[in-house]
Amino acid sequence: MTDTPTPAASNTAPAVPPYIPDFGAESDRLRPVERPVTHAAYRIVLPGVIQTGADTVIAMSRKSSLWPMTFGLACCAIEMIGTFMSNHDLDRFGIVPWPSPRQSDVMIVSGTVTKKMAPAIKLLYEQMPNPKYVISMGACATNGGPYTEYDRVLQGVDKIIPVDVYVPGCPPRPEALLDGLLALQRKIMEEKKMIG
Amino acid sequence: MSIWPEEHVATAHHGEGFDTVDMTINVGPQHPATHGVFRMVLTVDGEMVVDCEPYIGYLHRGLEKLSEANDYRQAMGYWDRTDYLAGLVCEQAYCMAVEKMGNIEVPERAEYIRVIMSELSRINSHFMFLGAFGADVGSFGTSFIYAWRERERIYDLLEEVAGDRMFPTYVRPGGVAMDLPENFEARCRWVLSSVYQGLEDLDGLLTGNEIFVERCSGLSPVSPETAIKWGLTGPMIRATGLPWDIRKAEPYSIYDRIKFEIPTGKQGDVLDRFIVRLAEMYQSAKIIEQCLDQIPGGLVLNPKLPRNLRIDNGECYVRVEGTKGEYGVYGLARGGNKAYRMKLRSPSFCNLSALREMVVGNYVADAIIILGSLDIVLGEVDK
Amino acid sequence: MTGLPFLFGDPFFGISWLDAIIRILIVVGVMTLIVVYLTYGERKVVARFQQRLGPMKTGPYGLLQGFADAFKLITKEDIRPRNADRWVFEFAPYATFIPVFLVLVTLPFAENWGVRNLTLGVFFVFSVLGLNIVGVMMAGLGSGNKYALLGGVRAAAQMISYEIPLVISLLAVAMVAGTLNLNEMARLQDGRPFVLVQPLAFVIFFTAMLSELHRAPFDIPVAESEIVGGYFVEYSGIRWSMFQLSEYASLWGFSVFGSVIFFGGWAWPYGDELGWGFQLFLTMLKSFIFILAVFWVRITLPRLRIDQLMNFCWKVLIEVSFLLLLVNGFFLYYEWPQEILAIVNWLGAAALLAAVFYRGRRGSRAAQLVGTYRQAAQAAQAAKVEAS
Amino acid sequence: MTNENPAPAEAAAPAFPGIAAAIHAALPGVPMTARETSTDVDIRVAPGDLPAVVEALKDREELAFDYLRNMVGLDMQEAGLEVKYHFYSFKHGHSLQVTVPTPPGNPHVPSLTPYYPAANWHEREAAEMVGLVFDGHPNLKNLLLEEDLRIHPLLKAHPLQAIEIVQGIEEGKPGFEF
Repeated sequence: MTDTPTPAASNTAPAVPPYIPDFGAESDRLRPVERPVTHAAYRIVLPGVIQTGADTVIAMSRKSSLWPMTFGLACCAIEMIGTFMSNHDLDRFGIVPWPSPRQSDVMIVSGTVTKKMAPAIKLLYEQMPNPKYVISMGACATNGGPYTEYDRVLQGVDKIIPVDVYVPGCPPRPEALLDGLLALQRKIMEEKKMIG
Repeated sequence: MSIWPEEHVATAHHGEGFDTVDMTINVGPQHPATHGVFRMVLTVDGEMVVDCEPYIGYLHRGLEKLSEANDYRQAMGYWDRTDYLAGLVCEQAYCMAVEKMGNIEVPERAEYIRVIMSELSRINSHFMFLGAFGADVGSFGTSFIYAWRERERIYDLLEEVAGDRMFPTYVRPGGVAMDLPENFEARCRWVLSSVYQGLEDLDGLLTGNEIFVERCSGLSPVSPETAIKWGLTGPMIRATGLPWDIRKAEPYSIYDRIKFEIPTGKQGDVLDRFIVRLAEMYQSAKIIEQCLDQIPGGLVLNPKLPRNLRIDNGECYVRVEGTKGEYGVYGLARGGNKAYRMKLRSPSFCNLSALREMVVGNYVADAIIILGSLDIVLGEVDK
Repeated sequence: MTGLPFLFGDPFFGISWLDAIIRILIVVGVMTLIVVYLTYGERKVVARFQQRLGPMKTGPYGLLQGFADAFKLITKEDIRPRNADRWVFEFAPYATFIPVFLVLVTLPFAENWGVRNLTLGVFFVFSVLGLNIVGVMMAGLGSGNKYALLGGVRAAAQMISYEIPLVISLLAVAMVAGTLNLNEMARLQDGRPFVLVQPLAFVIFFTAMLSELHRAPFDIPVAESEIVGGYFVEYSGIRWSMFQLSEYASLWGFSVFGSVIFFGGWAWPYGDELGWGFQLFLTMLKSFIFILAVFWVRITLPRLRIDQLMNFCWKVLIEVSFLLLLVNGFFLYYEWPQEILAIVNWLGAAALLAAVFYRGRRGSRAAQLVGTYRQAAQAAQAAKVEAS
Repeated sequence: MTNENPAPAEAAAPAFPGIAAAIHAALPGVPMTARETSTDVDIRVAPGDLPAVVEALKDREELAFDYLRNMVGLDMQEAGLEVKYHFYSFKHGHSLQVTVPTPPGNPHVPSLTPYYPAANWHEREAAEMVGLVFDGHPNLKNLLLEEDLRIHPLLKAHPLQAIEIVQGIEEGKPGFEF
């Protein structure tokens, strides 16, 4: 444990009570989410030769209709909203924000992830249906950003959920987030067999 | 299969014909209407809100602890990320605090540039409020789009002047980082004309709309005395009819040389708060125009600033009229290049502490609108 | 002269049940195609209103966006929450979809062409509308989520109360038309559409239809900013797409139904002279104009609160529709000329709209406080003039 | 019991500058020392006399401090914890800072929530950040930290990043191997 600083012993003032931080049940709240290995369900149904065709069609449909969950934490959320608006329209790529986690398949973690918010993020990640992706937007979500020295801030969202695309910047410009989403689309096209 | 929650069975009204149980709704940390990570647990009897328990702290990033761990110029990055809708207002407040503690003078031209930049940020933040409030009331993003058209233009102007859209760290203790570009005045007047046009559109879209008026007027009226008692400041207290604005009550920087009025509402209800913010944007635009006419030449940064800023035995409580209310910075310096203690009096934090009294007794849909009318920014609430 | 095969009378290959199945397959095929392009059309129209482009990248001008959404939703994992009631949760999408699909059975798409020519067409549509509420309530109560529960209860209250003005306004038109058979109604309107005779009935019908479909400004059960997602918040994947399908299908069904009753369906301009091709085009064109109006209202108007919604229905719409029935009764019983009936109806519609706008104007005292762009510009102008 | 205030006593400045003179006149019995910070007048009062001072500030006609503007909890290491209040009067337009030092052993300060409802959240935040205890506060739970945490981040003794290593989270590899 940290050694408590021995106060300058001014005999009149009683010793300052030693400062012992008590963290309660925090360390098991921050355990990472276990990632279920999913195999493409439709591949069982379809015979061999059609599978490659089905993979490309379904991967293309997943790529072109990514529905992110409106999930803004801090300043990056303002730039994320800016990306949805008319100047950098994300609707062109079929990306429309959706309020509920059940119907969305991308979680854009935009902003500082604190340890008080971590269980909520894990719960939301588990609520999303299966072919789901995570974009960690901004320096705070990637590795704590400017708040690395403070212990209440989780040093990166990939400590609790698996992340597919990291978007640098604090806050990243709307074009940077746009590039991150296009990178995710390319990634979906490449690994089209794996995700169920 | 039980829909009724066992753990939160608050009060069961027996004996009135059938037993009704109050249901608690968790307007959770992730919710489109909470503008970020704010959670409030509403105890609901049917549609009426019986009790509301706000939970904050989901974005507590240790602003004050990090201000003690970094020296004066490094800590600026944390301070403009508090009110991330109007970064430059926070920078101005922080730098004024450092200057008061180290009694550093600021050249005249830098004061004018600071006022122009903070008024632009105020318009920017109020546009975000108009957009978000329209979405809360239900206009499905159309108000967002109109508001964002102007925000992007203001961001472009800020980027031309200060280098970055949201957090340029452009204001420095002792002045401003660099001078304005040459075509700034023409660009600024063009942006102001588009701001007027944006206000005209949003005014027509929302204020003139009978459903919007029907839903917002007469919702949680607040009297001036209760507003002072709860510690509400900014547009919240001006909506109650009390013309109190720190730029006029305790003028700082060059606000005493500029003529502008303070718009006030009548009963302090949600519609008045909306209209006061809408009217304030006109006043901010007028302030910018006067500043553009009166701006003198000269230096923008105090030349006698040491490379390593050391302040010993300074203490101050600087309060600035932020976009959400009184944005106060308390600073205590006891030697060395790091502050001993910096505290932020955040307006959204104080406005939010009165949420419970405003929300109880209304419908769930109204609770969301009242929260929207507070116009809170979570970076500021959780420090 | 109308060479369309398989008119109402003669069934396919002589077997009537096989004929019904084939016609239903045709109508369902057309409906699915239209629903897929309605989702795409809505995002394009909403984007166009909001000064942005809308889907562009999937296919030329984003035309394949509807199919991309559909395929993605089909291959998504659909989750059933543990504390949801299993069978109620699973059958809710079908319970919402079947009534919408039954409405399509009676609609005449061209002269004498549709799935079935029911003599009591309008009456059949009323009875089928009631079933829709069952599906919504099942979804709301079955999914074991407080948001869904609130959404389901709100939807039930709203749909039940708004069905009364809807039914009465259509009865008023049926009184004037004298028949309940939709095909006959369309034929009667080739001279002048009923909207010119009964504008008040059209205003009430349009408002009540908006709330039956949960579209803004009555989209309270599906309010994203309050209760996230309403009654279908727990559905994902293919079950959720069933809800989306039934929502857009009922929007298209109601548009065709409304255009048949008020705008003359396939008959109005020169329907019966110009053959079935032009009639099909007329029905489609009118229903798309209806849908455009619904999108337009959705984008601009904010949402009503639940008690204002109820007050507006019980205290305004129902009284006005009873009055409408009374006036029609007098005119038809005493055989007063139809023109006076039309004029009285126009006055009634004007009075209703004026009352609604007056309530809004009373409140908007913003103009004095805020001042518009011109005032600000004039003030700046005046300041510059007296300064120089 | 007023311990030595850090600023050297300016001989020229009067003992009670500005508004502090009126307050001293209004409360002769209460021992207080006043000084001038770079923005407003500051008076130091013992925790025991705080309720009396606040009542006078709030009810006296010529003082009328009806607005509690801000509250700061400070950790003065050896000199114990400290609380600073900022008041403002809407009627007269003047503002005041009240400092309440607490002995290092017991950080107990009477709560101001009965006088100013605005103080509710300020006190909860100061309590969890610096470890003060406000007697008479309705519910002194954690506001910005989780409910079950008993840490005071703003104490000088609370290390910055070391806690991460103590919790064994920092060395862990990212949650997943790809």
